[in-house]
Order: sequence, then C-alpha cells, then structure tokens
Amino acid sequence: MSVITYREAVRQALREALLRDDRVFVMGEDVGHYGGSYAVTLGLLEEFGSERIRDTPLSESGFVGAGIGAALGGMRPIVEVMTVNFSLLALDQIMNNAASLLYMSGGQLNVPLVIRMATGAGRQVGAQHSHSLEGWFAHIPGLRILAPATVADARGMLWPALQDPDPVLIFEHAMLYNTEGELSETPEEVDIDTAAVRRVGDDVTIIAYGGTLRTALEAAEQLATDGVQCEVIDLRCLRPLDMATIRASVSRTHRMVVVDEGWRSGSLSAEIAARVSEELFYDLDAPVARVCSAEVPMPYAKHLEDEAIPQVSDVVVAVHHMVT
Amino acid sequence: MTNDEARALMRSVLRSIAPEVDLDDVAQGETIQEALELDSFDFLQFVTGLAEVTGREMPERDYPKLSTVEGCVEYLTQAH
Amino acid sequence: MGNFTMPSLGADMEFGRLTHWLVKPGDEVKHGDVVAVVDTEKSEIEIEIFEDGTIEELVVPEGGRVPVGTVLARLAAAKTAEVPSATTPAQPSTSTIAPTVDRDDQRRSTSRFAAPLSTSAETPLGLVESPLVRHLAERLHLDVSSLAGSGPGGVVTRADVERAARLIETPAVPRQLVLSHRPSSPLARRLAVELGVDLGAVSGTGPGGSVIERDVRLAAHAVQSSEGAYTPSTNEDRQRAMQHAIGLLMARSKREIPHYYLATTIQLSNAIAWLEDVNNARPAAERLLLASVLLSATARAVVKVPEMNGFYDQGAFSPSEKVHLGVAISQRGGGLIAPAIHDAETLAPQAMMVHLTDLVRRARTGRLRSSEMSDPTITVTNLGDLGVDSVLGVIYPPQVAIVGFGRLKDQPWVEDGALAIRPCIIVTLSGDHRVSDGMRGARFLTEIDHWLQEPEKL
Amino acid sequence: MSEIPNAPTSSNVGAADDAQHTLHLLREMLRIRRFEERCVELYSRSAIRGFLHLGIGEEACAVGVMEALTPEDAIVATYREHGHALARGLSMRATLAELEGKLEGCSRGRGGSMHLFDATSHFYGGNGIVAAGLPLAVGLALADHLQGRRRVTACFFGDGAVAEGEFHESMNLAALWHLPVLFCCENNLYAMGTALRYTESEVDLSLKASSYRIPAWEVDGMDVLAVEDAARNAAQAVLEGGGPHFLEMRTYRFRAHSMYDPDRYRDKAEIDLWKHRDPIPALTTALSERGVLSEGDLERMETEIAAEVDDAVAFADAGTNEPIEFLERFVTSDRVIA
Repeated sequence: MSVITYREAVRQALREALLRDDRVFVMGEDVGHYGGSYAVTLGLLEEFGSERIRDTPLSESGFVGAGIGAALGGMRPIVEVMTVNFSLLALDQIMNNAASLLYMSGGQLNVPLVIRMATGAGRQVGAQHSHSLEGWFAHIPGLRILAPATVADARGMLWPALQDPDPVLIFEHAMLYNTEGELSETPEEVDIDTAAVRRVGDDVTIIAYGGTLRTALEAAEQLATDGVQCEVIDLRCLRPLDMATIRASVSRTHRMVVVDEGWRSGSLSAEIAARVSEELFYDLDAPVARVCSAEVPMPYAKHLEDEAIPQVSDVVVAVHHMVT
Repeated sequence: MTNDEARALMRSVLRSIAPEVDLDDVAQGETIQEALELDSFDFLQFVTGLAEVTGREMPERDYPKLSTVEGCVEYLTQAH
Repeated sequence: MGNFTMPSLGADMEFGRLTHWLVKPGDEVKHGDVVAVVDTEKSEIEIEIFEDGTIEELVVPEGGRVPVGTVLARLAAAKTAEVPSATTPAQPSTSTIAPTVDRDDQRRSTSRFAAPLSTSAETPLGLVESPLVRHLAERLHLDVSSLAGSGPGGVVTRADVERAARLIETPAVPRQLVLSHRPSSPLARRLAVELGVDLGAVSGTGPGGSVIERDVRLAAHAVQSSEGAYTPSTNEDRQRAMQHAIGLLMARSKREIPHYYLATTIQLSNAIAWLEDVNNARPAAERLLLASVLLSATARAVVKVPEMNGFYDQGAFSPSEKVHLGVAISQRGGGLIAPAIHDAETLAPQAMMVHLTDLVRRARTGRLRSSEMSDPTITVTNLGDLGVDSVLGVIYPPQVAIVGFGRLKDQPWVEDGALAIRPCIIVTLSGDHRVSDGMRGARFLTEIDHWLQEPEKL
Repeated sequence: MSEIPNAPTSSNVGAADDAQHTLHLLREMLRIRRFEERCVELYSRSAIRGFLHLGIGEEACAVGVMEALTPEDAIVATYREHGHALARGLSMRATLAELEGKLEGCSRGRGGSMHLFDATSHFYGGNGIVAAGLPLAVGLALADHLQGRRRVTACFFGDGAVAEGEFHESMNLAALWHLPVLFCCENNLYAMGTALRYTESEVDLSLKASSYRIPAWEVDGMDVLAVEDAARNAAQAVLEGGGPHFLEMRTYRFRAHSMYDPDRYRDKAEIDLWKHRDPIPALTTALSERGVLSEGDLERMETEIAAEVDDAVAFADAGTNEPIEFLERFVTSDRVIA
C-alpha cells in the first residue's frame, strides 16, 4: 500500500490507459507543455509525445467536437476540459452530438469518448470559475456521469470509462486534487455503476458525491457523539443513479439528507429527493432534507464563499432537525 | 391433599399468571419470586389463586412459608 | 374523382385561411399548378395541386379558416388519358390525415391519472353520436351522460370512454391509508395500518408535534386489541420493535432534558403497620400491596408541587390540572411500558389497588387503552421487587419528572437519640431543570414522606 | 442583384468526354430533384412532418463532390442532406421511410430529415445545429491521422456556418494539425432568411478560408462537371497529405429555406435568373446537343426515376412504427437503464 494524492492517482490512471491501448490519446488546453492546469498530465508529453498528448487552442467546442469525431473514427480519446465552467462553450457538442448520435442514428454510431473536467468551488476563484454543474449533465440521456470522490476511484474509474461504448464525463472536484489516500500497488478494478456505503448507520441516510463526501463523513462523525448513527452513501455515478443502494438504505433509516454543491433549484439533490418521495413515500418518517449551495453567483471573499458552500455544520443541523 | 395434588395446584395457578414459567425451574431453597421473576403483584395473585381454590385464609405472615416450593407444598398438605 | 385538401405547410401549422382561389370550377389543372393562396398566420403561401383534373366545386369559400386536411375543392378526373407517372398512388391507409392533432389520443400525452377534461360552460355533455362509442360505453357499463367529449363539437370519442373507464379502474389512494387529520409521517401512517393502531389517539413527539414511527410502535405494543389486530409476526419482532422505540425515546430524553437527581430515605413503619391492619381484615384477593400506598402518596404530593406534573413541548412547560400517574410495568420477557392511572390524586390506596391490579393485568395481556398510553403526566418506577436499593429514572418525554422507589429494607434508624431498626425505602426524583429545580424537587420528596407517615389520611 | 458566374461552356462537357459518366451525373441529379419534389406533396398531406429542408437547385454540389469520393471516405453533412444521402448511395426507400418516421428508415425513424445516418457508407449524418458538424469532421480526420489511415473526410456546410465560432475553431485545428479534411461550403447566398451581405464582413468565403493557410477555390455550384473536377483535384491533394482543402461552391436553392418559409427575403427576379442556370436542364441541353441523349432516352430516364420514387413512397407509406417498448433503446449501448 502507498499513500498518494488524488492528482497522482488520476495521472497514474491516464498513464495506464495510454500504455494499455494505443487508441487512447489525451487532448485539451495546456495538457502537454504546461503539464495540465491542475498538473494532472505533468510528464505525459515527455513520455508519450505530442501526437498522443495534444495541446489544443482555446476552442472548447472545436476540440470537444473533434474528440467526438475521433471517437466516431475508432479512437478512444480522453478530452480534458480544464474546468466545468468552460464546458458551457462545448455544451452543444456534448448534448446534441455526443449524447444523441447513437439514438438519432438508430443504434449505428457509438461515441466511446471520455471527457474529464475539474469542478466545484472553495478556492476563492470567483463566480465564473466555481460552478458545480454535474447536475446539468446528469440530466442528459445518453451520457454516463461519474464523480470520483476517493483516491481509489480517481485511480480506478478511468479504465472502465474508456471501455464504455458511450460517452462518459468524469468530474474531479478541484478541492480533492491535494487530498491523499491509500492505494495498493496493483489497484483492484472498480465499477462505474453503483454507489458505495462509506459509513454504516441506522438513524439517517446522508447522500453525497465528489467534493461533498468529506463534508458528509465529518458531519456523521460529529453526529455519532450525539448518539445519532448516520449512513453515508457516496453516489460515485450520478447518471444513471444507483437507486437500489439508496432505497436499501432509506427504507431502513426512514430519513434522508442529500448534500449537493449545486444550486438547490433543479439540482441533482432535487431529483434524488423526488425519486425517494415517489418510490419510498411510505418509508419516510421525516421530510427529505437537502443541503445545497446558496443560490448566488459564488462570491470571492472567503467568509462569503464558506457561507455559500454546504458545510459540516449545515449537515449536522439538518440531521438534528430531522431526528428530534 | 397429597404432595402431587399440591404441586399440580401450584402449577395451574402459576400458569394463569405467567404461562411460560415452569415450577421445576425453582431450585432447592430458592424463592419462587426470584426463580420465576415474579414481582410482588404476581406473588399476590399466586397467593390469591391458592386461597381461592383451597378456601384457606393465607394471611400475609404466612407469605414467607409460601415463597419456596417445599414450604408451599408442606403448607398446602398440612391441615392446621 | 379526387379531393384537393388544405395542405400542411409547416411543423406548427394546424389551421389555414384560404385567402383567394386562383382557379374556378371548370378550369383544367395539372400536377404542380398553383391553385390558391393560403395564409398560415405567418405568411401567405401559394399552394400547388398535385393531381391533374378539372375543378368541379370550390368547397371552402375565400376567407374560410379550416384545419389542415379539410377538403378545399372537388376534382373531376382529367379528360385526357391518365399519364401513369402523374397519378399519385391511392391514399395509403397507414398515414390517414387526422383532422386535428387529437392530442388526447396520443398515449404519451395523457398522464396516468389524466384529470377529466375541464368542461367549459357551453360544451355539451354526453353527446354520443357513434354507435361504436355507445356500444363500448354499455359494455363498460359506463354512464356517459355526464361525460364531456373531446371530439369536434364536444362529441364523446372512443378515447374519452376508454379514459373514463381507466379512471375508474385505477386504484384510488388505498382505502386503509385514509389520512387522519393529525400531522403524521407517511411511515407512521403505514405502521398505524400494519400494527392496527388508531392514529387519531396517538400523541406525536416528532417535529411540530407530528406522530412519527416510535409513537406508533409504542402505542402498538400497548394496544394489541383482542379482535386480532395485526400483531408483528413473532413476539421477538414486537419486543425488538419496542426496545428500539424505547431506546430512541430514552436517547432523546437524555439528549434534550437537563435531568437533576435527588434521593431520600423514608421510614415506613407507619405505612407497613397500616397495611397489615387493612390486609388482615381482607381476603387475599382484596389485599393491598405497598405499591398502592406509595402511588397514592406520590399523587397527593404532586398536587402540592405542580411543576412535577405536565408536559414540556416546543420550548414551553404546560402544567396539567389532572394527575395521570404513569406506572412503569415490566413486560414478561423484558420491555417496560408506563400506562397511566387517571386522576390518581383522588384515589385512596384501596381504590388505587383496584386500578393498579386492573392496569397491570391489561398491560400484561395487551389490552391497554391508547389513552392510557398517551397521556401520563408524571411517572413512577418501582423496582423494589427486584431487590434494587434505589433507581434514578429517565424522564419520559414530554413529561417533566419521574419518581423512583427502591426496595423495602430494614435500616438502622435513630429515634429520640436511640438506635432502632425500621423498614425503610429510598425514594428518588429525576426532574427537568428547565421546569423545576432541586429546591422544588426536595419540597416534593418531603411531601411524599409526609403522606407516607400518615397513610390513613390518603 | 448578386453577380452571376459565367454559364457552363460546352468545352466543360468535352473535358469529361466519357458520355456514359455524364449521363450518370444527370441521372443522379434528376433522382434527387424528383425525390424532393415528391417530398413536397408528402409534406402537404402530413406524411412527412416537422422540418424539411430541400436542396432543389443545389443538386450539382452533392452529386459533383460525391463522385470525387471513394467508398472509404467519410462524409459529414447538414440538415439540407437528402441529395447528399442519395448521391452517397442511401436508397430512396430507406431515406423516404426515415422522412415518414418509419422503423424501416435509415435511422429507424428516430432521426428524420435532418438526421439521416448510414454507418456502412461512412455517412455520419446531417446535423440540426449550424456548423456543429465541422468539429466532428476534424475529429474523424484526426482519427485517420493518428491511425495512419489514408482517406478524406468531406464536410458539407452552408454560408451561414461561416459565421459560427466552430467554423473558425475547426478550420484552425484542421490547418494546425494538417488534417485530411475537405471543407465543402455550399454558398447559396442566404443564411436561412438573411443574405450574405448582411452577415459577413468578407463575402468572398474562399478568401476567408485562405487566412488559415488552407488552399481554397470557388467553383460554379450549378455545374456538376465543374464541381466534380474541382472536388477530384482537392480530394487528391488532401489524400496526398496536402492537409485540409476548401471548396466554395456558389449555388442557389429554388425553394424556400424550409417547408414553412414565406421566402419574402428573395425577390422573384433573382430566383428566376438563377433558375435559368438550373444544373439539370443545362446538362440535358449540353448532352442532347452532343447527340448522346435523345428525347426518348430522357423520357425513359424520367419514367424509371418516377417508378423508383413511387416504389419508395409505397414502401415508406407501408412502413411500420417502431414499437414503443423500444423507446429507450439506443440511449446508451445495449444496456437498459434501470
């Protein structure tokens, strides 16, 4: 076992994919000479050359569309959109081409493409660079949306995503790159379908993903001292949602809190709350609670940003309110 | 009243109070209340049951005699 | 013989207004000729005819606004021999022109619980013209007289009948889940049905006073009415459910109620002597237990110190005029419930014993009334029988105090400077510091002591 | 009034001295014309619904370029794609069934007029979003480059696409990475209802393309032989590693932008002027003057094509609806979403 950072885990995953399959190539802004805006692709250009580690001009729609075309042409591209904030320029290519081609073509054209994006707030980089839009993309049929929250998932999810014949978007929360975790020398396979129960408990189910998993786990520890045992579920895959795991837990605890860094209205947490109220209505002993970002463009000032993002205390309060 | 009749009576009265207990569980010298987890309310009912069947007074001062199996059998079988 | 119909000129076009004709009856027309001009609310468009022939009759006059597909003109076959290539194949059946886009007919658009069509004042009801629709309604024994039709002119269509029939078949909210007026969680409502608990009678301890799972479970194991109300499959399930429910309640009590604890030793020689006198004159069945005296004394003491008696809910204490004394009764095989003896302050030991006997018997055979379960104002726990010197109880929310009686035990006792042996008992009080304090608690315990010294006055 | 390039001289005809080949070009254009004329009828009786963009008048572009491509080459088209699909080899049956939303359609009725696909002939479909196909073409060519596959990706788009950011991004990427893309711009002078002079600061589109150091020509989009000749040369250069090339085909559509467009933005005179340069009669006249096309030949060709159209209409009308149980199929690959 060795302790490595989340960033290092993603780099190892990229390197493994490039070595195992020569159809794989990496494309994105500053992925080559600069070594990646989050230094994830550092060293890959020197090892694999500029044909397979391709710096692109600032043309998100262009190079994401080119990634789709290359996938149609038999490659296994990994496109890095620096952050989800810049993916808005490529939303048409992702939704109207990548996600729809197989269906529109009546099953003829697969798009085996992986797009990686950093996401989330917490670095005081202001409103335009702090979005958390996984919920938007999880709305689109035809896409698989992943949110690796642990070092093991950051290391393990890329390869199965590349084997998926359909487009897969991987969201890496910016605050996770520096976090550390244990990883065995030969990391075991991970799936990209199911949620994981990161902490077992009987009283309340807390659903989280990506950057909010740490918040949920810390809140659960605090609540344990108050005698409230929380079950923490890491979604891992935001589309399709692993409702089976959620059902199994909530039907036992009868209470659910969703921690989602997106804005509350129309967020992924809204979808989960709606499904639980549809499928588990007669198992609920308290209304579903959601801890989301405040509905504001992310402020720059630290104290304001902290106030806007879901905090441990917010989760604790939500749970307390639910178990009185 | 023979010993066996006394035991049978005790069993039937106990059954109406606590169906799942068994008289044989009471060890030598152990009180019925402790062995069978009967509280004062249960024991009063036990005494009341015996009194109704036998028609005997069974005043409170005799309760200690009635709280062991042997004592109770002896109490029931002796005419006094 | 052919018809010239209003063409569809765009994705969102439903009606067209024929602004003017460019031909008149008797004119010869051939494939591709422009024969009229149609206004589609967006623009005027010249429309072509795709058949050769002679105009026989202009059916829709200029200015007429008609839905797509309506016959605009009738055509006689062209006099000259039909040019094979020019003939359009006969109207294939598969893509019939729907006069108007009957949105109701598309399965996808009607939601499973399609609300019946809102009927504007003047649309007629029960307008059934087609024999097929009439026959279908009879077969489904459906009274159509009140049915609003979605067909042209409000006529009842087949789809209307089928939808009305489907509405009836779709199950309404399952009957037994008829919701009571009290706010309660869905789980509580479901359990109330499963465990045969009358939800209306259960007081809630959940958010906003709503009835939640534990309230129902507590009520359930106390109310297994004989008529075979649903009882969890096995005893163990019920015990575990009760254990779980009590656990939650106690955890909440410990978390929320700032308990303070007091204890005192009370000398009972007077009470014991009084009891013996009373019992000597009574047959076994009518004899009193010490507990009845203790309960009466406690009830009387409560009247003097009202802060011990009532409910603390949503940040405020509401004292209760009535004293409903909760008596902790151990269930055979584990578990504890504390049903109430109502108006305990009015009961002398003799009456108290009658109530106690009845209560314990029903508690142990599961025939407690839910009211007895739901509204004790103060609770007494008595573990003397099990040989425990003293017990410090945990208050049952939303109550604000609990009294604990230990076992009767001979103790050394100093009287007038001399040492004596007296039967004594340790009495404790756990109080809610939000409502009362040690001072008031002590006052309460000494009041109990006072009554126990004069049992005859109870 | 926009200036009109010169009419085709008879010399052009001589250049492709293979008469049979020219007759083939005529037949292909005529097939497209009659097919789309029948679509107008089908649309008016609601057999075809939604949007329908006809290329009547622009047939020479599709036929000319497709002739210059090989079966291995890849094609990315636009929503005005019936001509390109038929010229590439999709059957009238499969295409018309798709326009009527039938299961037998080339995209199982899921795509409709704007989304015709055929994986076997590398026809990567139309696209409803203006210029959204350009990055796809760049990607396909990138894949060829990375896998050392020698083929051309022909990317069709209109003059409207030139104003999209993706045009700039795609041209730059293709030039930057020297990718085998043949950019085919069908400049019909109007972006939907807005004339070129109202949308582009530089209206000479081939000049605009050359700013990316991409070889670019304009060619008479109403002359199928000229288009074929230019496309063949460009495709050859691309194939030989010359990097991306750009053809600006100046053409004109005789009907509205789509089936519901009042066409008020063009005056009748201009339309009539261009109708005189209709590529089909132009070629018919040239061939008959050379004595390779008799009156009877033409009539026979028309009859055969009419029969092919009638058959396609019967096939499409008799087509079946895809069972609704399959609604969620192909959202993702052979995997039923839970």
